[in-house]
Amino acid sequence: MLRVESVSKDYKEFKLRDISFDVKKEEHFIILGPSGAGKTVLLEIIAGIIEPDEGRIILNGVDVTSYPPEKRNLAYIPQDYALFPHMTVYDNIAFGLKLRRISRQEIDRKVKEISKVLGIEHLLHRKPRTLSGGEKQRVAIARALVIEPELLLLDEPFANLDVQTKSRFMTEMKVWRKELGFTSLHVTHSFEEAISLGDRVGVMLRGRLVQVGDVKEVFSNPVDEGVARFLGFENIIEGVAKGNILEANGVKITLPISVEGKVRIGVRPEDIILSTEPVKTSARNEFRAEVIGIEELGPLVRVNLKIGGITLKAFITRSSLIELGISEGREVYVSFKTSAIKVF
Amino acid sequence: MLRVESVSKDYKEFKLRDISFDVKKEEHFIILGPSGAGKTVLLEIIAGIIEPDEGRIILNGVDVTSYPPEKRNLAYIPQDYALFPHMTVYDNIAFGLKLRRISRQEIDRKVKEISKVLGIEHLLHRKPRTLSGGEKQRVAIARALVIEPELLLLDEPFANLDVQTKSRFMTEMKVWRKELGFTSLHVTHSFEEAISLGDRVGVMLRGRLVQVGDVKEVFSNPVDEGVARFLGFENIIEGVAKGNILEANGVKITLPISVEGKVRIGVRPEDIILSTEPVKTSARNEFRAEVIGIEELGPLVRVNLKIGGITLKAFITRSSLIELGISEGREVYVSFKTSAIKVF
Amino acid sequence: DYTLYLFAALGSFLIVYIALPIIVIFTKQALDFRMLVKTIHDPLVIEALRNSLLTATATALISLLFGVPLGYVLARKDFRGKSLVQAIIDVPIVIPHSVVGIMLLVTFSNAILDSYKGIIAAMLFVSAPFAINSARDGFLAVDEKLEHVARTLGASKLRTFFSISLPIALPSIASGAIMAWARGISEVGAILIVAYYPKTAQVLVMEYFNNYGLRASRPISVILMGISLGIFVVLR
Amino acid sequence: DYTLYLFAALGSFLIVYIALPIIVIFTKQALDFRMLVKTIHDPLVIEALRNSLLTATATALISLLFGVPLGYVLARKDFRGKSLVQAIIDVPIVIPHSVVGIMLLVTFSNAILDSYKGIIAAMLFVSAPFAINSARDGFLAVDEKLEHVARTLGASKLRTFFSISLPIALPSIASGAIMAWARGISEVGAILIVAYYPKTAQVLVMEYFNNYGLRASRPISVILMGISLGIFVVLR
Repeated sequence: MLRVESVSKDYKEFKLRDISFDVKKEEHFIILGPSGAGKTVLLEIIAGIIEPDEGRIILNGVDVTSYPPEKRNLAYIPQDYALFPHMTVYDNIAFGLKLRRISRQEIDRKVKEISKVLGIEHLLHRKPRTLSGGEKQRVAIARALVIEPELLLLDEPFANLDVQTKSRFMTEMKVWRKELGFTSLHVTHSFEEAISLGDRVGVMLRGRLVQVGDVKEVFSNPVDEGVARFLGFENIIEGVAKGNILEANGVKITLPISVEGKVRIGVRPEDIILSTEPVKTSARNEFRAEVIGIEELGPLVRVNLKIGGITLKAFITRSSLIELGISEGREVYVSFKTSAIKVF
Repeated sequence: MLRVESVSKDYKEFKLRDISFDVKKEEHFIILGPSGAGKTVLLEIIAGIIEPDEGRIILNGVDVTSYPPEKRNLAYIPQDYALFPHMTVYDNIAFGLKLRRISRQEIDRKVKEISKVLGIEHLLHRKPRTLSGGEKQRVAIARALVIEPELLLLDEPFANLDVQTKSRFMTEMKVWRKELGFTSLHVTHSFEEAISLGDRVGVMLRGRLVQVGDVKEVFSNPVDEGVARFLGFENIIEGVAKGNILEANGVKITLPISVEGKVRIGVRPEDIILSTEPVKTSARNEFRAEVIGIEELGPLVRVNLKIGGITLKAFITRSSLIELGISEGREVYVSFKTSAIKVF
Repeated sequence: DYTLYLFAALGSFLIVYIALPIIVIFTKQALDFRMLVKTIHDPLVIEALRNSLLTATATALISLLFGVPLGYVLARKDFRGKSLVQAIIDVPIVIPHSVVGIMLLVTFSNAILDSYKGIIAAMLFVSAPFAINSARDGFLAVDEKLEHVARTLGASKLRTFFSISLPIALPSIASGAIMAWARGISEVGAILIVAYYPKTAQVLVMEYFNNYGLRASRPISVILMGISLGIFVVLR
Repeated sequence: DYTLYLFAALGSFLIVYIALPIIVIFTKQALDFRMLVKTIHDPLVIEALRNSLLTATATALISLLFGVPLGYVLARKDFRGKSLVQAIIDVPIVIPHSVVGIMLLVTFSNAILDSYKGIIAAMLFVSAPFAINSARDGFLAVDEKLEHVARTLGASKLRTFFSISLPIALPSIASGAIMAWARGISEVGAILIVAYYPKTAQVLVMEYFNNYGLRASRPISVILMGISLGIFVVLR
C-alpha cells in the first residue's frame, strides 16, 4: 500500500537517513522512537508537507514523491489535533468533503454517519476550543476518516490524553478499524501503544529506522546496542569473554551462554537487585558496590553504582530506598541473574 | 532561631493556611511537598518579599513580620539562582558586602575566601551566562553565604542540575555546613534531598504544613491520608473491619492488625505483585482482577486494576509488562503482603 | 513603599501632560458650543472631512491589498535578504514627514502633485508598515499545522489561505488596517508638500489656524480628535 | 509554489514603493552634488539642523526622565485604572499631528508659542509613548527574582532599582530613547502650528519647498534622511 524507499532528509535539527519500509493494506504500522528521532518529519514527508532530499514515496504503486499533499488522498492527524478553531465541529469534519464537490445532502449524511461511529454527534455545533482533549481527538479522527483516505497518518495520537481517555481510545481504535477498515501509520514513543495496537513495529533512532518486525520479536531480540538501550537495557558492559565468564575492567560476570572474545552484554536496571547484606540467591552474579548517585524518577529511583572499574544503574522503588537506607557513598550488595543478561 | 507562627496568605492561586513551625540554630530543615503546594510563597514570606495576611515571622526572638527584606539578614536563593546577569561572578558575590560599607580589601578577602571554599576561584572574572548550571548554583550559594546570613533560604536548589552534579553538591553541602555553620530552610519536592540532607522534615500539602518530624518517622508514620498519598500510598481503600478482615465493596482483605469498624488502609502500588497464574506466595491477599488501564511512567508502568467493586494501582516494570503480556481487558492475579498494608 | 510613590509621582507628569490637552480642548469647545455647530455646517469643513475619511480609507484598503500577501510571505517563508526587506518596511517610521513629502515628489513629481493620488501616496508611505507588520504577526500566530492538515484534506495552497489562514489571522489584520487608517488620517507634514489640495481636514486645521486663529481651528480639531479617539477605542 | 509567488509579487509592490523614493532622492542628489555642498554652507540650514537636533535630544532626555519611572511602575505594580493609564499613553499615536498642535496651543497658549519650549512640547507629546512603552517592556523582561535577591542581600528598593533593574533594562530603554528621538525629529504638523520659529530643519524643508521649489528643499531632505537612516541602523 505504502512503500517508503530510502528516504533521506536534513530538516532543522533532524537528519533522516535512508529510511525504507512498507505498510500493508489495513495494517496498523507503528514507528516507535524517542522524541527527537525525527518521527514527525518522516510523517510530514509521507504527507507531502516536506519534500525529501532523496528517496521515493510510493502509494498503491504510484510514485507520489512530487505530488502536493492535496493529491495524495491520505489524512494526517498531528499531535495537537490541529482542529480549525474558527469552524464548528460540523464544519471541521465537512471541510474535506466540501472540497470534493459532493452534494450538501451527501456531505450531511457522511458527517452524521462518521460522527455516530465516533460518538460525537452531540458536539457538532460546538467550537473546538470548548472541547476536552478526548473530544478533540475524536473530531480530528472523524475529520480525517470522513474523506475515506487510503492511509491515516497519526502523530502521537494519545500523547495529550489522560489515562482513562487514552485506554478507552485504544480499545475503540481497534473497533473503528474493523468497522471502517483503514490503514494506519502511527508514530509514538509509547511502548504501550506499540504493544496493544501495532501489527508491526519499526524502531526509529536518531533518524534511522533500525529494526522492523513483530512487536514481541523486536522487544526480545534487539538487533543492536542502540535498540537495546532504547528498549531499556541501560547497562551495556564491554569485556572479554572466555567460556561463560566475561571479564570487564577486572570484574568477572557469569554469562548465560558460552562465547569467546570481545563481547558486549546488556542488563536492564530493573533486573538488578540491591541489598544491604550479602544474600546468596539464585542470582548468579553478586558484587559489592558503592552508591555514586541517586536520581528520582517519580515513584522509582535510579541508583548509580560503582563495582570496581564498571558502573551499573539499578531501579528500585522509593520505599525500598527509604527502607534500605541507601544514600550516596554507601556500600551495597548488587546481584542479577545470568538469565537477565543479553549478549550482543 | 526562626519561628513561623500561624502564617496565612492568599497569593495568586496559592492559599497558605495557618502554617507554624520552627527551625533551630544550625539545623537543615526541609519543607517537602509537591509542586503547587505553596512552598515558594512560604519562603518569600519568610524572606520579606511577600507580606502574610496573618501570622508572624520571628527571627532570633525579634518579630520581623513588618521588616523589609534588607533588614532581615537572611539570604534567599531562588530556584533559577537569579545571578545578576550584568555583573561578573566577583561582583555578584561582592554585591551584599559592598552594601555593608566594608573596606575594599576586606571585601576582596571575603570574596576570595568563600570562592575557595566553594571551588569557584577560577570563575571570578566570568559573566553568569557563560557558567554551567552547577557553577551558577555555587556562585549563588557563595553570594548568599558571604554576607554571613542568620538563615539561608533555598528553593529547590538541586532541581536544575544533572544527576552527577546534584550528587556531588549534596555531599559538599554537608561539608560547607560543617565548615561555615549556617542554618538552612530548604524547600523541595525531592524525597532524596529530604532523606540525605534533612535534619527534620515538614510535609506541605495544598498550603498546609501537615506533618513535621524526623525524616524516617514521617515516612513510616504518615499522620493522615493526604500525607500517605503523597508518600506513595496511592491505593487507599475504605471498608468495614472485623478483627483482621476488612470488607470493602464485597472484597475481603486480610489486615496486619485487628481493628473494628470503618477504617481506611493504604497500599503502595510498588508492593502489589501481578502474575498471570495464581501463585500461593507468602503474600496473604490474592485476587483475580481485570486490567482497566495502563499508564507508562518512563521505565515503570502503572497498571489500573479492578477487583470486584474496588480499583487498585500497581507498578510493574516495562519489561514485565511485555513478558506478562498484560494489556487492557486481560485478567490477571493480584497479590500483596499483609505487611505492606498501612491502616489509618 | 516610598520608591514606587516617587516613581509614580514622576511618571504621572507624562500622563497628565498627555491627558490634560485632550481634556482642555474638549472642555473649552463644550463651552463654545455655538462655534462647533457653525463648523459642522461649514461646507469647506465637510468637504475636507470627506476628503480625509475617503483617502484614509483608500489608504487602508491599498495597504491591506498589498500588505496582507506580503505579511503572509514574511510569516511563512525564509529567503535571502528577508531581514533587509523587514528593515525597509520599518524605515518610514523614522523619516521626517516633510522629507517623506519631498521624496515622493522627487520620485513621482506631477503624477501625484495636488491630487487625491498624492494624498493617498503620502498616507500609504507612512501607513503601510502598520498593515504589513500586523498581517505578518497575525499569520505567525496561525499554527502551520492547520494549513498542513487542510492541504492533506484536499485543499490547494490558495484555498487553504482563504479558508484557514486568512480567517484566523483576521483580527490582527483588522487591527493593522485600523492602525494604518489612523496613521493615514493623522499625517500632515507629507501631505502639506505633496497635496495641499484637495484639502484634507488635517490640512484645513492648519489653514484655519494660520488664517483665522486658534478659535476657528479648534472645532475641526475636536471633530477630528473625536474620530481618532473613537477608532482608538474600537482598536482596544 | 505559485500561490507564494503571486503573494510575493503583490507584496513586493509595497517594498518597491517604500525603497524607490529613498533610492531616487539619494541618486538625484548625488547627481546634483554642487547643490548639496552649497546647502551645507547655508547658515540658515545649519541653524535649523542645530535646532532640530537640540530639541529632539532634549525631548528624548525629558521622555527618559519621566518615562523610565513610569515604565517601572507599569511593569511592577498593578493598580486600579492601570489599563486607562496605558490607554492614555498610547493615545498620541492616533491623533492627527496638526490637531496635536492645536491642542497644545489651546492648553498652554503663549507659554509655548514660537519658542524652543513649543518645539519640545510638540515633540514630547508624540515621542513620550515610545520611551514609556520601551522602558516598561525593558523592566518587564527583568526577572523580579533578581530584585528580590538584591533586597535580601541588603539593598534598599531604590538601590536595587539603580544597581539591578536599570542596568539590565538599559538596552530596551536606550532603544526607546532613540525611537523617541526619531519620532521627535520626524514631527512636522504639530511644530508648524506651535512653533514655526525657531526654525527646525523639518520645517525649513517645507519652507524652502514653498518658497524655492523642490530642487532647493531636496538637499536638506537628504541630510535629514541621512541622519534618520543612521539612527535607524543604530537601532537595529
